[in-house]
Amino acid sequence: MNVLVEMSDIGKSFPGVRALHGARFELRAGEVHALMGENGAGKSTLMKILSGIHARDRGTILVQGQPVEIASPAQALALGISMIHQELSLMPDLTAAQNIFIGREPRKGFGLLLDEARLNAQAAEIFAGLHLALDPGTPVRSLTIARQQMVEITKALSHRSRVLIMDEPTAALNAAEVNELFAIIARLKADGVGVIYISHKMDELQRIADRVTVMRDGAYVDTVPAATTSIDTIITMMVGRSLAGDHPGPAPVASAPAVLQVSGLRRGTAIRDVSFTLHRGEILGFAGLMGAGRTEVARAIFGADPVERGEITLNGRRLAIRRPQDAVRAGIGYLSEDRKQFGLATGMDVRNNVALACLGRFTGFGGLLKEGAMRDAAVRYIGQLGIRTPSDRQEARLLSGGNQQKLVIAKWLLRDCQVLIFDEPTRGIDVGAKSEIYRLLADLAQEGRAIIMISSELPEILRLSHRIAVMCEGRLTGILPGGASQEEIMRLATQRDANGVQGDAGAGARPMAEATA
Amino acid sequence: QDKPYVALISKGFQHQFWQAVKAGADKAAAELSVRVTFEGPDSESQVDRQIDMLAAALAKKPAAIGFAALDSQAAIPLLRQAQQARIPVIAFDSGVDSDIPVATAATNNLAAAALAADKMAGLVGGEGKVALLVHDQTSRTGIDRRDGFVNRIKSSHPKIRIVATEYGGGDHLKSTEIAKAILQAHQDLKGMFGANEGSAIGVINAVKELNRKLVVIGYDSGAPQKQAIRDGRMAGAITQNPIGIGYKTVEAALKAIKGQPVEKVIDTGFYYYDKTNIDQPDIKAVLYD
Amino acid sequence: MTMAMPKQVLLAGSRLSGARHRLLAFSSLIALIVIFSLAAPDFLSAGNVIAILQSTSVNGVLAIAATLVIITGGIDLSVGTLMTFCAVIAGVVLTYWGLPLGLGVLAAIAAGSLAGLTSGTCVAKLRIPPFIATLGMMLALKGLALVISGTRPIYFNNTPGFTEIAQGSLVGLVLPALPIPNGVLILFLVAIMASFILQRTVLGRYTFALGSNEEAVRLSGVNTDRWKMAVYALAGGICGIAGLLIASRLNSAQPALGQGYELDAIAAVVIGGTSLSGGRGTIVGTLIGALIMSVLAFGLRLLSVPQEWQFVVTGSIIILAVYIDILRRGKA
Amino acid sequence: MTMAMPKQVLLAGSRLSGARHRLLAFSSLIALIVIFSLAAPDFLSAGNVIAILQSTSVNGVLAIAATLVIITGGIDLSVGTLMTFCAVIAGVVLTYWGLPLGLGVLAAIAAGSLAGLTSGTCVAKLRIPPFIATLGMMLALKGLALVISGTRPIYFNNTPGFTEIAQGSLVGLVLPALPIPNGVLILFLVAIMASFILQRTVLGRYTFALGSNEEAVRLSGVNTDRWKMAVYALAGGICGIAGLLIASRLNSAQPALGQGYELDAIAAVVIGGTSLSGGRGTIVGTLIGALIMSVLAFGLRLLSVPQEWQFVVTGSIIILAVYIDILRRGKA
Ligand SMILES: Nc1ncnc2c1ncn2[C@@H]1O[C@H](COP(=O)(O)OP(=O)(O)OP(=O)(O)O)[C@@H](O)[C@H]1O
Ligand SMILES: Nc1ncnc2c1ncn2[C@@H]1O[C@H](COP(=O)(O)OP(=O)(O)OP(=O)(O)O)[C@@H](O)[C@H]1O
Ligand SMILES: [Mg+2]
Ligand SMILES: [Mg+2]
Repeated sequence: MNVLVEMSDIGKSFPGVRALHGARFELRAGEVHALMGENGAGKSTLMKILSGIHARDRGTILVQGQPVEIASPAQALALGISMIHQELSLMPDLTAAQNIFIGREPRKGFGLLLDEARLNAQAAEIFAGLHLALDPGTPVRSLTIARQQMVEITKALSHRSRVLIMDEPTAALNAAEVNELFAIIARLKADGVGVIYISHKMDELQRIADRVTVMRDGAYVDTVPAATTSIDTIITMMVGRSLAGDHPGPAPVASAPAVLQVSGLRRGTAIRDVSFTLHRGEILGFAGLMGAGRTEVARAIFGADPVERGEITLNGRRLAIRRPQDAVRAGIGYLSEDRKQFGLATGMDVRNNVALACLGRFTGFGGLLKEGAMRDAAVRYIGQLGIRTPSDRQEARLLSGGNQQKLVIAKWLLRDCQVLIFDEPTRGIDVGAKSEIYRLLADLAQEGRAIIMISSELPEILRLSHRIAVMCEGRLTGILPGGASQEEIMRLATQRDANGVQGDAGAGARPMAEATA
Repeated sequence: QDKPYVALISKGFQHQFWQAVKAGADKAAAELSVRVTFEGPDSESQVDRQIDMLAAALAKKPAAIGFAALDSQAAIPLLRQAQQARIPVIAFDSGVDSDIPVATAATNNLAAAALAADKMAGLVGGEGKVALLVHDQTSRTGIDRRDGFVNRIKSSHPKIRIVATEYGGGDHLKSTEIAKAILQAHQDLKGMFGANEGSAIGVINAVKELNRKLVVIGYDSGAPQKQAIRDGRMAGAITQNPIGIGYKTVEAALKAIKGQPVEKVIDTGFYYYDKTNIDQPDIKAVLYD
Repeated sequence: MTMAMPKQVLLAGSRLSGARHRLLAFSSLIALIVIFSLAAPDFLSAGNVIAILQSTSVNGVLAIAATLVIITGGIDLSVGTLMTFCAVIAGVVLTYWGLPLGLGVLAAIAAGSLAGLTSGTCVAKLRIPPFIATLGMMLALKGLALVISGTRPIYFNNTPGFTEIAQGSLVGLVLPALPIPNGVLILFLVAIMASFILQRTVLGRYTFALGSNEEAVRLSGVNTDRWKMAVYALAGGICGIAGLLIASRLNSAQPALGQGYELDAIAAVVIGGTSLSGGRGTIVGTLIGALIMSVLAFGLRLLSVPQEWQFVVTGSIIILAVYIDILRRGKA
Repeated sequence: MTMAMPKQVLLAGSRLSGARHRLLAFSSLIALIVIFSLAAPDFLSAGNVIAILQSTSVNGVLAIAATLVIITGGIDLSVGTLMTFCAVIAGVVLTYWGLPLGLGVLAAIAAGSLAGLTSGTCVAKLRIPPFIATLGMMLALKGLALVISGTRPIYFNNTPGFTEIAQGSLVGLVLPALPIPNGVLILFLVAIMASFILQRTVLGRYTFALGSNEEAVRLSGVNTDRWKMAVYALAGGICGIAGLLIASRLNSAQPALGQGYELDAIAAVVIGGTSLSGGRGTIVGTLIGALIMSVLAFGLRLLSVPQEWQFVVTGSIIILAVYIDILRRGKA
């Protein structure tokens, strides 16, 4: 088989961090080669070297047998290498189509003028090919994260490269979109394109990968065929030991007192009369398709966005939540789905990010901060959550994606809230850390905290939730018991508006499947 | 390099008036064999910048200092320092409220502006509306020229009404815009006084752009002002003797360095010039381009 | 599986709201005009309107230059002194060297582009923050203008037709009732050109892209340095036009003038709704911003508000105007 | 599950590089000092050094105020005229009303804080971009200073001891060989205070956090508006101190002075390595930036460089100094 790319003995250090040493990778034409490893293993760094973003310290890169120096993204593109970045790299003020064709705009008038009509038409064509209902003229800023991810994917695909690097392309996508993406990958494979695929979703390996290369601590571990290697083997290679077996599903909570009651929450078409009750010690999973409005509900409860109507009671006391500060004071925490934009002060260090939600607790006489106590707290959570960072003084933006996510979790754990809303808590998190976070959520519930968990991964929802709330188009279409089947959930998730709206009026664990039958 | 060194700190340096003072100082420097430097802040409101310049000049240990104070009180500590270091100080352009300067070579701006007021009154026929465009609201020269003009009108020409007094920073463009607004607001304006070169040019520009007819009296000189007087667009202007101020300041400094007696007050005088006398040699000598 | 969105409706909706917003941005300006014309009936006289437009021309052109740079996420503090520098260059070419008018015009614009290119190179290649690069340039150009001119104004008396550049009226020749000065015409031409470049050309696309997410543009394989330099050079060329305008109005190149103009220009840009963090902005907004500033200045003078109070009122109204714009945008 | 990282070593490493970088930031300043003292032996004379420090004091204090606001991601254009406004307030209290010195000092600082709070409210509550809010404030305060003072300087001749605030020398009383003026002392005290607040207190921490990611801070349940207003008020109070300093140096409140000073202050901040996009910055850097500017000004004057060339040289050296800093930072 034709070898497209061969990287060997790659080394790369950042100040204070040795990200790669002796890393290796080989990509053949027409294969999907998965690159696996824990958060911070160096996957993104290796690929950034291949796509001309970072310069390697040592090692060689061969592209189709020729040694190459890839000094810039432009050179990588010229060599036929394009990359879908883990962290979205779009221009929010430009439209979807303009983003896709940046640098390659169709022109007219002696190459000076933009041919906007053709630009939009070409983009629409690509979108149609991907079965994506998206207006090419929409500014990217106004798209949800998932749709932005689709734009990013479309952009990379439109380069028609021979080597396509996908760094966690599905982290923000729902099942249908993932299917669509895999169909595209299959077509690319048939055309002889080599795809490098990075993901933390283990189940995807078997579906699309031909070979799997595993990295650990910046070093090459092994390359194995996907078809004949078990997931457990790969996990063992990744973490250097085998993980404890699967958790059993959560035990149902017996008639615990209600903590949070939401009734009649409403804002335009985004939230349409949502009501539910959350109990002490309960994990209430929120399922739904992209754009179902789960995030909107969470932000509304938290006071991040205004609501038109609705009542929120905590422990029987009515709350007037106008700002996040009111919610936090009342004991509600919200872990947002977009950590970069809403979760982290990326320019600040780990310690301060951990302490950000409760600096008051670390403030002594005259506004003085107790740095020692802050450090202790940060170090405690670095250990507890396994946050991979050289020290608690490292800037948050220099952590790998998954570790940034853990950092946000640490922030809310430290705050010690009564009600915690986790919005996509495991997005971009490796298997090991994922089970760590699952255990954490379960423990938190066990301790008596009430948890709302929004997730687009059904297995996750099913595994953790005591009850499952399902949303569709801004409405709560029903609340199912923990053991519900995937089919039941999907039925509610696609139950488009028929007549009127309905929801849980606070009736405890009673299944609401019949809501709008 | 045994020439005595005289540091001149003026109120400005980019404006033509100050460049003329500098030219006079340079002339004296060449003729009398002294070394001079000349500097001043960007605008006449920057009192503290001028103080810094004075401080830097002191560090150069000059044989004498020429100083045109933007605010004489503010400079007193440094002037005392000069006195202690036995560096004679010559005040120029306007006085310093202190007995430290051994001499003052200055124009009496109050009297000069009063003369402009008298000329204005005569030219507009003793009654009607007039306006002032001044370069600065708070600097000594700005205040003196404004007050000199206004007080004389009030005291001697009661039928003349001053309808506007505005400040354009001496910036040609801003002065033009302000003058235009004044002219638009007062369609029956009979005369306008521009209290320095930039202000006067602004008035002329405005009158020209709006195609109006009125009595314009200016201050200082410069090519366009002289041209406007010859054309009749400007009735006349007050001129000081900037070249003389520069020259006499250096001359007095040299005398003071040598320990010779110096006149305490050197009145460098002012003149009113118009179409009729602009080419007379005594006037010509005090005008600059 | 994604929600089927009625595309046409959405598109139309967003277009409408865009247009509506632009209309609303006018509202502060119109409110000012209405108030002033009620308070001073002369305010809307032809002479006055022309005077206001004329007084907008220089600041307007500078503000357009600043807009381009600000959309890339940068800032240009050198617009004012660069204008002066270009005026001086025109003076040298036309008066000292006695070359024909066309060459003077060319020289001014070329000098502006060159200076802009220099700032752009400092920003793009040397990675100097735009604030510092253009601050240094502002000072250097101020000094150079003084050095080259010999610290004295250069008059254009030997160049017949030079004053026509800003003061003549081509429109007046055709429509004698509407003697709009050429300076105003030039402002609008520059605005149309800049708008066209921003909306329709590759350069414009990269101007927005750079301000929106420079790193993403670079990752897309675009030579961001080159485009950024091009934007600064274009802005510099426009400052050259401003230099010609002011020189023509004053019939002279005044080397001492120019510092402080950058703040007025940037203020017009920001009042016009362009964000200082880059990525968004319109030329129309900038024009409105510049007009708001000159209407305010002219109107307050017309009402004979004492000058110290003019500052107070201007400051408050600028805040108010932007606040109203923000309120309306929130609702729209 | 985590990599076993030799934490202590790494920590020490990063600390060292931090300290090294701070040392290197000095390098441009030191290079300038060396060059000037070689070229002009008088440059390092006690008198000259004290004059340089004295002339840094006002701009330095203003730059410290600007640093705080800039770290939040904002900008403060009103520092210069706010300083003047506070000086005028002190003049009114001390000279017009004849109240004791202490009250004048308090009044100036209170007036500054109040004005700062007003800007902060416009920014935080009304969501007006800081550039506009403080631009409006700049103009309004300029006007108010003129109005209150009656457009004339207010002298402090009846307040014995007022000139001592900046011009006296407490240090000189203790160490007669070192007659460092109180103005310089105050600059350093303000710097230490601001540094302390930034590094050690909640307010400082939120100052950085706001500049780093305001939305994230808000979503962490922090009352971002309140903290932002507090920062602007603090900056305003510091401008009040600058007002006292300049009034004491000039023994008068000069109501027309102040506009344009904001640019010098912001320049010092940016030369000192603070980013205009917020989230990072140091007071030490700002002090160095302010010193670079006054060393340059004094050195060039001492060398009798013609004034027009001083602008050219200053502009170029500012760019160069920042470039060197960037190069070094890249290597470190
Ligand atoms: N620019 C940088 N400066 C310093 N350290 C960096 C930088 N980029 C990455 N690192 C560090 O290098 C290591 C490898 O990071 P990388 O992003 O490659 O991990 P990853 O395998 O992609 O992890 P994830 O699955 O979380 O995305 C991490 O420890 C990270 O903190
Ligand atoms: N196809 C779409 N195009 C544009 N906006 C959409 C689309 N679908 C949903 N939205 C917007 O997204 C918002 C609801 O998304 P939200 O993020 O709350 O959903 P979610 O259930 O949390 O899904 P996700 O998994 O994407 O986070 C609504 O305000 C809606 O206007
Ligand atoms: Mg990664
Ligand atoms: Mg969501």
